[in-house]
Amino acid sequence: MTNPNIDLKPLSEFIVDEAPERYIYDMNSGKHEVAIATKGLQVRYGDKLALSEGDLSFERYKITSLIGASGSGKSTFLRSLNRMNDDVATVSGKIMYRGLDINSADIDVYEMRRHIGMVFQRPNPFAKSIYDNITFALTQRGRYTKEQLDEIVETSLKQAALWDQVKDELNKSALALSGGQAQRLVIARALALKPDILLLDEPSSALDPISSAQVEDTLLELKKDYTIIIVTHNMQQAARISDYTAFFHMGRAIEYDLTRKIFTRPKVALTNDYISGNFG
Amino acid sequence: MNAKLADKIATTVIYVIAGMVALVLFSMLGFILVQGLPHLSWHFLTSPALSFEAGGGIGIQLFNSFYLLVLAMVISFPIALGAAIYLNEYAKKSVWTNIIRTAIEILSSLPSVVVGLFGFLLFVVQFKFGFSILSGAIALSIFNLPLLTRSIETSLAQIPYLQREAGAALGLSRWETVLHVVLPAAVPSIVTGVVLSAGRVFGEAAALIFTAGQSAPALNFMDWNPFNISSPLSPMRPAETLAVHIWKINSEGIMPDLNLVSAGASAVLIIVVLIFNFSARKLGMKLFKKLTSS
Amino acid sequence: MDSITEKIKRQSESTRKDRFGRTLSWTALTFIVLVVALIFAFVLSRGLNTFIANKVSVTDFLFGTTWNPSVVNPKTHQPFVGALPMIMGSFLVTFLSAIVATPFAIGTALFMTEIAKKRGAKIMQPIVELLVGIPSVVYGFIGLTVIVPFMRGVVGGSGFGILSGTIVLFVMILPTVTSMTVDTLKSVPRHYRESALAIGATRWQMIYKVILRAATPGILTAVVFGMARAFGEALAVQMVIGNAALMPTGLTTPASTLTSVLTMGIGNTVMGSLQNNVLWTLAMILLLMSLVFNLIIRMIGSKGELK
Amino acid sequence: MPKMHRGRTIFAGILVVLALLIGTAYLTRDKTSSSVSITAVGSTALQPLVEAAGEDYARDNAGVFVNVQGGGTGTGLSQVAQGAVDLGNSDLFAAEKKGIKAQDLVDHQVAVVGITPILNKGLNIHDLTSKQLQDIFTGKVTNWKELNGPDQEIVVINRAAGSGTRAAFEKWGLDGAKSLEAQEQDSSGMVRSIVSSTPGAISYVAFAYGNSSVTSPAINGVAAKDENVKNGTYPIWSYEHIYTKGKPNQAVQGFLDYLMSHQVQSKLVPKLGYISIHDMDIKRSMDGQITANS
Repeated sequence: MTNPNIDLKPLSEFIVDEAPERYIYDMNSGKHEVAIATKGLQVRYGDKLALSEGDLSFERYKITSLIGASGSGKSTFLRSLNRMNDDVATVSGKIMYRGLDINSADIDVYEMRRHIGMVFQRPNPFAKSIYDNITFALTQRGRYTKEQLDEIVETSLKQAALWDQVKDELNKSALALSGGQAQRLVIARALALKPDILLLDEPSSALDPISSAQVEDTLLELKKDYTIIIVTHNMQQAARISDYTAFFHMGRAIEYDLTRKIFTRPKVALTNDYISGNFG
Repeated sequence: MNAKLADKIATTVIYVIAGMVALVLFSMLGFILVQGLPHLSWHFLTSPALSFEAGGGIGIQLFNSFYLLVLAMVISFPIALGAAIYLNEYAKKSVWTNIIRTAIEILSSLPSVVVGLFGFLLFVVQFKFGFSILSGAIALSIFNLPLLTRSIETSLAQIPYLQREAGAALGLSRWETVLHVVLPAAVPSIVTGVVLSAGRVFGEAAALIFTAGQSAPALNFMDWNPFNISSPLSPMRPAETLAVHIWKINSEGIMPDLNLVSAGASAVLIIVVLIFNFSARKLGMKLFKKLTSS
Repeated sequence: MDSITEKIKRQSESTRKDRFGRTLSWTALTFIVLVVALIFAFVLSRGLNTFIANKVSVTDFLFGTTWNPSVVNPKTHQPFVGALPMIMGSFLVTFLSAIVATPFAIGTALFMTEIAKKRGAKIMQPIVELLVGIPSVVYGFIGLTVIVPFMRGVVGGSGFGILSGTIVLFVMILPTVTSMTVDTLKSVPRHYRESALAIGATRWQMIYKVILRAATPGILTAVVFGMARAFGEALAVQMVIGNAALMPTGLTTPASTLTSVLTMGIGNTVMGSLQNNVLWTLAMILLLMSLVFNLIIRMIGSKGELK
Repeated sequence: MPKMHRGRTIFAGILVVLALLIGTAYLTRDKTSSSVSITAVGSTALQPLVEAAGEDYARDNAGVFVNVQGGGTGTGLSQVAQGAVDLGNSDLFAAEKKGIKAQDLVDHQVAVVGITPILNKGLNIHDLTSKQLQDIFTGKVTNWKELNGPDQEIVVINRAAGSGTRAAFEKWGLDGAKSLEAQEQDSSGMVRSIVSSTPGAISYVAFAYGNSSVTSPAINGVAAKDENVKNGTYPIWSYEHIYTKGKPNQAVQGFLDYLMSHQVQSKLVPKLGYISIHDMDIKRSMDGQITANS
């Protein structure tokens, strides 16, 4: 299952291109608490290199946006963070989380993903009731009383700002929800596991502006308790909600900085071009 | 105006073709039912067959057909399900998976008489199961496996990849996702596939002639202990099915009312397949509703 | 020590379950593969015996025109085992029935998907699916009671022959080919239709120039699939074709197919004798042909993907 | 209680109940019948007789179960020779069948079956000589007018190559000549209906299948009747054999004795259209030597 958005180019094309200058914000310089960081991360689909350079660190309880044109490697990068690419790609390099390299064979991928959750571009609720959508993953690996489950459902739906709309029809099929509601249910479903980090892959690109705004509000609300990394095509969105922004270009992270710096005074010319709409 | 004319002619032609096909198909069904229905009675459906006198029924054959069907499904469904899951969820695209798929499809287009003979030499003779329900059920399972595997795999493939991603993102293994998310969502179409393949199994004759045998000894319907040879449940007794019965009386029958029995049995066969088809649709839709909500 | 890092390093229940499930489903698949391999080995070992143990030459078998395994040819001191009459018979009924069935299947499928969607789904779809499930014994029964007397009345002779076989097979494969064609037509993207109609094409132009063209690989696959089914069909054809192992001279004279000779003869010959071995060789040819049909379907499929 | 575990408990419960049921079934199984099973396989022509006799025998002898299957003479002989079944039903002497080691097998002749040529009624021919029969089936004559019949092409319909009826007909009716390659049919019933509906058709069936829809011509002036077979004047007939491998065991011998008993030979055998072995005035060896029956 390759991501259709990724334009696959052979490695040679990247190398022929003269490596442009880069600027990567140094997390270690200040008093930042790093939630997750990558080192020498490279992703190949078959013999095609989709991500060649992406050493980034992400601060805890902050929102970081990943921006860039289609095929720039931002989605590939995001999906590699909780190893969703394992089945389709070869991922090399280190992903440091809580002092562990989670990109190694002795890590239990499934347990890791419970702490690094993910939400996708298209809402993908299970063909189950709203209630079961949220409790399903929990009951798979633990014993909960009915009361505990009820409470978790309520809290996570509230966190995702969906509780008021669905509290009377928790047993209804989740497939009947509108796109915006479904996406927030998916977020609630991820939150029910109480993850550390939440990865979002263009969570609002398939939604209308109102639903999109609701999702954004939800994310800002969640920042208190979660580290959020979000891929977005929408630069206003990135500017509105994120603390940090990383710009990807042709499989490389070109510039990574505080959001306000990126959007006001980018240090790399390419970033400027992209933000001002000159390409992409 | 030429294009318009062509459009009209083509539309008419398509209508005529569809009408003809519908006519052929309807008249075939009608023919079988008209021939056979008058002969159907409670007596015909429940009494044992008589080999050289008039007035025999198809009771035992009917029971045998259903019993064999159930056993064959019990054997083949879990295997087909497992194989379909592996092919659709775990197998990576490779030369080997291609070869396996081709092999399965070849098995499905193999004449069933070959499967029957294979079953005869291996189970009846080699394993000493004799002409028995057990041998027949295994042969039917072999006949059924490729069809069922294919149909289940198609059902699984119809469930969007997004659902599997969703499961994975929640820290569920592929197995858990398949078991609790993909399978329930695929159940309606799996059920439809199973019931349709049940229809095919029900009508299969060639694979059974040499395995379950062509005789239907009298059964004691008061004795449901599977360890007694005259019990209907005994897996070691020979069991002629309805389809085999039709084949047999058409080729070597000497009862005077042979044509009537054959027409009646054919009608019963068709009606059962009809019921399978309709219930497959109904059940599929009902299950879909039930599993997706509540 | 951090409890989360502990947990991540430990093997979780999900991993255990997944390993269990993977092994379980792998076992099931392996089982099927073993069965397939066993049947292949079984048919091949018996089928090749004709050439190895009985020393029949392959060309005599494939191109000989006299089939009479119990009689020894006084010239060659080999039995008459020319399988060409049956090979010809099988190919003739298969191709003829496919040629007849294809336009009907396409017409019906177009009716169901493009012309009268509602009626198609309500009436035709159930009938077509039902007919896929009708046992071949019943098809043979109808052929014997309706088609054979009809052919006898119209063209004379005994009524048994390739033509009767073709008609029975035509009815048998029609539902299969139709339902697969319907699937293909349905998978032609909507915007193809819309853009064709938007530029002012009539419905027929849209069907002919856009839909059928886009669906050609799929329709071909359906037809080849139907042919594979026709080739392997035994009981129904055997009941109407007349079963004379002679080179077909006309469409209304009795002929035979690989399957009909195989099913008729297998009980009357002794396991391990030449007469029995040649029948297994026929089964082997059936197996190889179904391999060929599958390869053709795959080739069409991969060509279609490239487009 | 979480859902998962409830499901698991129910599943385990069902398993336990099932195990208990099977256990009780095993303990309460019918132990009085030591359950001897006799399996007979082979000739489809002989199958109805053995089957009917087997059912009667099983009724009178509790615990004996006679399992009768068709499969054809070839299957019967090869299976009994391998020791896979107890009885091999055959239309032929084992030595006549290629590939069978006849010396291991013990022949039990249980009945005689007469074979008559059958003609389409429209031909209005009621008499044929052996010579004419031979000419027709070897293709020397192709039109009925050469035999003083109407101007009508001869349509020969054969039984399947290797079938017992065909072998007997060629041996005793055609004097050992092989019939020409022509249309073949597997079954007596079908042969008869084809002959009755096809102008100019000729074939042959066992006496039991001849009826008013076709003509049974006399051969050399001798009518195809039971008496003429018994007294040796009508030549086309064959023994129905049941073969055992070596000397049969007690149970099998019991059943064979029953088959030869007055009860079966005088009632069941004629009813099914065979001629009783006791009624034969003559004996015929495999190579045709006729002696008086003592």
